[in-house]
Amino acid sequence: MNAVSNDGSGGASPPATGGTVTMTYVQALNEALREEMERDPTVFVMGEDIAVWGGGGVFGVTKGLVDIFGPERIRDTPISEAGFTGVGLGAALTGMRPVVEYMYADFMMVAMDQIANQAAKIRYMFGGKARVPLVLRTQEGAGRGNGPQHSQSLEAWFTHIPGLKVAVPSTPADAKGLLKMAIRDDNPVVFLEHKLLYGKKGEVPVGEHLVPFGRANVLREGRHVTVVGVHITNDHALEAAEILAPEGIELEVVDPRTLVPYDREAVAASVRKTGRLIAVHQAPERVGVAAEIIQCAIEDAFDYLDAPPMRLCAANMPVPYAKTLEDADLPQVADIVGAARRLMSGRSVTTAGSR
Amino acid sequence: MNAVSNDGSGGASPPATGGTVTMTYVQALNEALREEMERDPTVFVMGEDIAVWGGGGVFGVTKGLVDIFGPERIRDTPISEAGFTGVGLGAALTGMRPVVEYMYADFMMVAMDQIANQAAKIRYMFGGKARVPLVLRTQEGAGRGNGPQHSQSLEAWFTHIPGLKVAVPSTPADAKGLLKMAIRDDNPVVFLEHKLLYGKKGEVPVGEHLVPFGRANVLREGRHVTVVGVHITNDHALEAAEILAPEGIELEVVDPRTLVPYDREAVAASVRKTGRLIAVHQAPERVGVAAEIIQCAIEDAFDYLDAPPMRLCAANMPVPYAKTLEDADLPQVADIVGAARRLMSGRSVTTAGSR
Amino acid sequence: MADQRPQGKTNAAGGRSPKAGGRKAKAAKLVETTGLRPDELIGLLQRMMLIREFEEECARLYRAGRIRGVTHTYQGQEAVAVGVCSTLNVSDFITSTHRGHAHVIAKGGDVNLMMAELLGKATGYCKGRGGSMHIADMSQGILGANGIVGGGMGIAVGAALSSKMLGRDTVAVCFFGDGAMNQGILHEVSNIAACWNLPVVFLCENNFYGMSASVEDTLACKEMNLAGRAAAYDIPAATCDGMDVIDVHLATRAAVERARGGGGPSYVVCTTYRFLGHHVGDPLTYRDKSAVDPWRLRDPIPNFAGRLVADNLATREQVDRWEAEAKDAIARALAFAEESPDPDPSNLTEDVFA
Amino acid sequence: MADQRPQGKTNAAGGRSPKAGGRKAKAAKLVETTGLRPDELIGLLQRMMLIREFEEECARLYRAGRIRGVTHTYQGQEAVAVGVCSTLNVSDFITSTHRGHAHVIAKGGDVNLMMAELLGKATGYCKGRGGSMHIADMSQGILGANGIVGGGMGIAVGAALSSKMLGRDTVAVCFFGDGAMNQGILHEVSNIAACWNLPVVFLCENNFYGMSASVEDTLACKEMNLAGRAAAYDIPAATCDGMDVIDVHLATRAAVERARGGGGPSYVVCTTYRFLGHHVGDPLTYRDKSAVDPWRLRDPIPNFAGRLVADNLATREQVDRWEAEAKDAIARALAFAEESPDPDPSNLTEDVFA
Ligand SMILES: Cc1ncc(C[n+]2csc(CCOP(=O)(O)OP(=O)(O)O)c2C)c(N)n1
Ligand SMILES: Cc1ncc(C[n+]2csc(CCOP(=O)(O)OP(=O)(O)O)c2C)c(N)n1
Ligand SMILES: [Mg+2]
Ligand SMILES: [Mg+2]
Repeated sequence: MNAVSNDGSGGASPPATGGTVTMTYVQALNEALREEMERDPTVFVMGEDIAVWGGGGVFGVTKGLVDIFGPERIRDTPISEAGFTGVGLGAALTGMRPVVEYMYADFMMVAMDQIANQAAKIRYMFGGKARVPLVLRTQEGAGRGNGPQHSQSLEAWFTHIPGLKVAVPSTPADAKGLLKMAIRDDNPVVFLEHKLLYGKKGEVPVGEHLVPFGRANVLREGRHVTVVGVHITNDHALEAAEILAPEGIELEVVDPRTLVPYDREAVAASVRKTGRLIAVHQAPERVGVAAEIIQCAIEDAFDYLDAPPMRLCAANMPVPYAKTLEDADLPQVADIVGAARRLMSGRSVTTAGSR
Repeated sequence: MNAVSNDGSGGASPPATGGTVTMTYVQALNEALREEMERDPTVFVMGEDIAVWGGGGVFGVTKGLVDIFGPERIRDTPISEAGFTGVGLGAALTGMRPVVEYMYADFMMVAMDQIANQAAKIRYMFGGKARVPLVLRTQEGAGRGNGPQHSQSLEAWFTHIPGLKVAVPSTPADAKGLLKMAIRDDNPVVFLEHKLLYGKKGEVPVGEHLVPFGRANVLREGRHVTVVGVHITNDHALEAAEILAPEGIELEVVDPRTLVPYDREAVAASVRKTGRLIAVHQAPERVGVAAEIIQCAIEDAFDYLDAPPMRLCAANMPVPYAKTLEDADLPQVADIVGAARRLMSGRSVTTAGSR
Repeated sequence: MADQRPQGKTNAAGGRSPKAGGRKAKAAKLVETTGLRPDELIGLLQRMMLIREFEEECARLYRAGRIRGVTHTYQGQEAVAVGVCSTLNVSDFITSTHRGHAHVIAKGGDVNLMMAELLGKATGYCKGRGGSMHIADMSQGILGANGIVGGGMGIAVGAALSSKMLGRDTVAVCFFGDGAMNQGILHEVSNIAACWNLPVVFLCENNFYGMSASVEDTLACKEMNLAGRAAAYDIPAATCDGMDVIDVHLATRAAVERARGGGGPSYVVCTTYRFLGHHVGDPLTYRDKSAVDPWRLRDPIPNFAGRLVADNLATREQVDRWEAEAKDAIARALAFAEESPDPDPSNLTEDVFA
Repeated sequence: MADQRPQGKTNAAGGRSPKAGGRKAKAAKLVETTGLRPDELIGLLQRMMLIREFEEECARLYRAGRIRGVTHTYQGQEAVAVGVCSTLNVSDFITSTHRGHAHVIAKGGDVNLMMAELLGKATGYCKGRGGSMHIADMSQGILGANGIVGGGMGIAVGAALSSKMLGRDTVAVCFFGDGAMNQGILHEVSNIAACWNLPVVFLCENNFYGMSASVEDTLACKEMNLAGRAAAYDIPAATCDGMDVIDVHLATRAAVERARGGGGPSYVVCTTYRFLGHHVGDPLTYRDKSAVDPWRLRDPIPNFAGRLVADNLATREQVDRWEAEAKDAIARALAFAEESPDPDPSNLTEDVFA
């Protein structure tokens, strides 16, 4: 995807000074918003049901913030996604740093012109003479029985349109560090959370914690198969790694963390080591991000590949409602286990591991 | 992309009875519309400036049709793409076969919810209990200096969303045969024309001429490098083939014609023969259809690949206005020539060709 | 907040007398006022009861973790769905919303198939593919609930266009909420419907909230008169008492008749209230607990039952029996759903394409 | 078609007298009626001339194949851009449309940089990246022309939101056409602007056509009163004579003052006409050749020049000289553009990200 060096987003991450605390992904997001709003009075959040509903957002990301910052900066909107995206964009062009929330990624479809034709392109169209410090936050993904119009994963679309950065945090620490980074970015950032991750717990650095865009995170090291996941599928990969370890199959799990910019070198380095690659996501397979991840690896490390790279994605169909169907549609831990075994079959593990 | 057999669109193409005539791509489209509207009174066309403007459409696709069919069936709309897409969808669900025209593909962004959340998913969401005979016609592509918001190629988006068929005709004969097929299809078809192809001439069968979806067309046979293009890039590939032929490098140019369903077997068969693959399109590279074309070939023919498959696409940027920039942004004939030479370098042509 | 108190007033539209509906009608003979037969009037009550019981069961099932995702119930608004759909023929069309169960039942949908869908069963309306927000029944003209606010508006107008182009006299009713009024597509298709004089009724259920967003805070339009927006498109509009099935019926009937007669589109706004949260599990932080009390007094079901009794069209015993029958029907629907098999993942990708 | 004949009438809004603008003002002293200084009044004429000459050159260049894509010119509508922008400060914002050259010039943009952009030069406003439909000048509050009909409407309201949140007294003007009135986003952001009481003016240029689509056929709203749609959002509206720069100025000034004073959004609809086709090369099949004739008689430039002369604010000779100066300025702009280098493809992907 975009070469990291082209994007100017690779700010350094100063080590956290205050240690860490255990918190959930949603709490980490909430903390990031609070800290950035305290730091910079031009930051504000805008979206549906973010202030009054349940004390702050359908998923609690803005919980309590209206009490601190008031309804001007935690701003409930009418149900007008196209409209308030445009309003966010206009505000971003004229001195504010808006964080626009969409309740579900699926609803961004009604705002797509404002996102992809306007926000993404304005800086370029204006010959570089505008800054667009705009964060478009939402949650995507399946697994909760929300059905075809509330479960999509749309990262492929945003990643395809030049001019948008795309973040896909999979841990609480990244949720915080990437969101703070996104808010400070002078470009439009589509910030995709995952509905199944909100309750996930992890260690999160206290206070200033910035995760630079375009730097992948090796969640687990291993010698045999590289797995690159998006969002929750990284957790699936880690589970699969546990299952496979006793068999002598080591997965290396690489979380790109941002898809634009994309740390292709980190993935290539891993593939050069393992010779095998599996890309996993919940979006439908066809023209999904997995094909891009694999194509980058082919361009960067073709001669190191011991087997054809594989992708494990949702089927080419809308996300179904019933549990039996949804489970069958989505890539599961067992699919990763099976794929890794297939990639390793016919090869001596020690040979493969010692290359 | 979608396995052909899953789609039920592979109707046979009865041989044309009346011979062929030379006509342009735009004339072929016009003829397809006229013939289908004559055949079936439920077919109608709806869009902006299709009836009164210049005698029928900004590009002339509906030229003269309002005189034959009247303003009810060649229906000029307000500038309300989301609205009239929904209206088309509702009409399709209740007995009509609407052909909805968008003047530029870029404008479909404002209608994306109706296209991707509604039209694409309705049949599935309803458990298969609805038919959606809806054609969404537009033109896409760059090369005419139309700038960032009038030059995009959006096939990657439509191909990614399950439930839409996607046609990308590159010849006048296919323009006619695929459009007639699209109109008879009981599924939503995104029918993408290319603005630079409208004036292209070719032989077109007279009368009934149906090109089945999901069947690729080998535009030129060759032994060394398979080139899979979308739209005008197929013409580029044919030009490149002419240039390379004297050097003993033979390109095989495969036009998929439809991206959903996608004739992956035709491409795989070609790659098994040539061992080399280049995928070309005008859309930006990142998460474009080229990565999908290559990934399918990797899944189907990895062991036959003599070199890493390559893609030649637009850069990851909006389409620029100025000619120097637009030319540099888009894949050109010379790029295909260069890429093919690189793929062949270090290998004896005869060896490669004789595998 | 003053205008959130229940009102019985009706704004006239299309030649309908403002006295036809609302509380005033209570004293009048329903049969005479409405032109409906006794069995039709009783049918209105029975339908409302069936909806109420369905939604109560639905809420129970959701709380028990047996319905996935989210589910939006309709308690309190029954008079709207039933009043509206009682003016329609089987061949007429409706499009519905995220809060669609009632519209489906009122338009002639099958509670067994809907219950099976909510439980994600293979026998459900969508074969388990859609769930609560995507129930459709093409044989009854039900063009689908919708998970996208405003998503069905264009579809309704398209159905109206079909009616016109095919020379049929069918009408389409587009249900939507006050919150949906702010979606741009309503503007676009209202204008299209007006320009093309299409037989469609834009039926707004104003329950004063779109999730936590109050009409007051998010809908700019004079004195919260939502129907006023129709004037922007030269579309006639009426506001009616959404707690009174007769008032809804009469207001909608006028609009439907106008549409069927070639008079083009209308807006009808029904003032109503949802007794419960936006969806089951809504923390309900955005309105006073007591705000619902005056509305509960106007519960469309006991009130209309009372009118039937007062008019000697029913006895108390009959009313109780009908309620028991509704409960029974839902119990049978649940049993049907429970006995039904889960969808078979082996034909997973079926139904994507025709 | 009756209402497509030029009219000089003004509907009052915001306390402005209906007599302030239009033909009646002709007899009055312009300085007194408007409160503008003579040099300001002369500036209005000069700006209109500069726009006219720019657009004439633009059409020539396009026909000569030197401008790529399509280009939309503004001949006939000059009074709107100039009348509107003459009410604004440098720090105020505008968003523009596909027909944006005039708005840019009127708001203080640089014709050299714009001409260079049209020729796709490295020195152009967008460094050759955008072309005719994407000219912006952040230093002048010009937030961009736009290739998408309705695309800039949200941006304007966002700029107004910034003004409010940052405690500035800046105002945003959102230009759009009659055709754009049917885009859903206008509905959405009108409602938002009204709910949040934002300092924005929705400035509609009604030239009776969106490409070939006439207002009559595609815009349902009573007696073609486009401003009437504002009532749906409780937004005050005025219609003014878009062929009269003073009438436009006064109507807009009232709206801008209201916005600046905390009075919230307004609609202003300017009735005008484009003398030429939608874009250079439009076959113009959708309107009578002669339809333009009465409008040409109302050409805002000679008419306003005549008023200045009648008021003794200018002489015929001065008027001729100003016209010559405008031609010169455009000739210099063309020379600047022609001498400028093409963009260097070696930094192709520059400017995608900050
Ligand atoms: C485009 C879109 N935005 C937001 C939502 C989330 N959402 C679902 S229902 C709803 C409120 C709708 O309010 P209203 O139209 O008044 O209907 P009600 O719930 O009151 O019946 C919202 C915001 C959605 N489903 N689609
Ligand atoms: C979303 C979208 N749809 C269609 C177009 C094509 N288009 C460009 S200008 C135009 C007409 C606009 O009419 P109006 O708003 O009245 O402005 P005018 O051209 O009269 O100045 C159309 C249809 C577009 N650019 N964007
Ligand atoms: Mg509501
Ligand atoms: Mg116009």
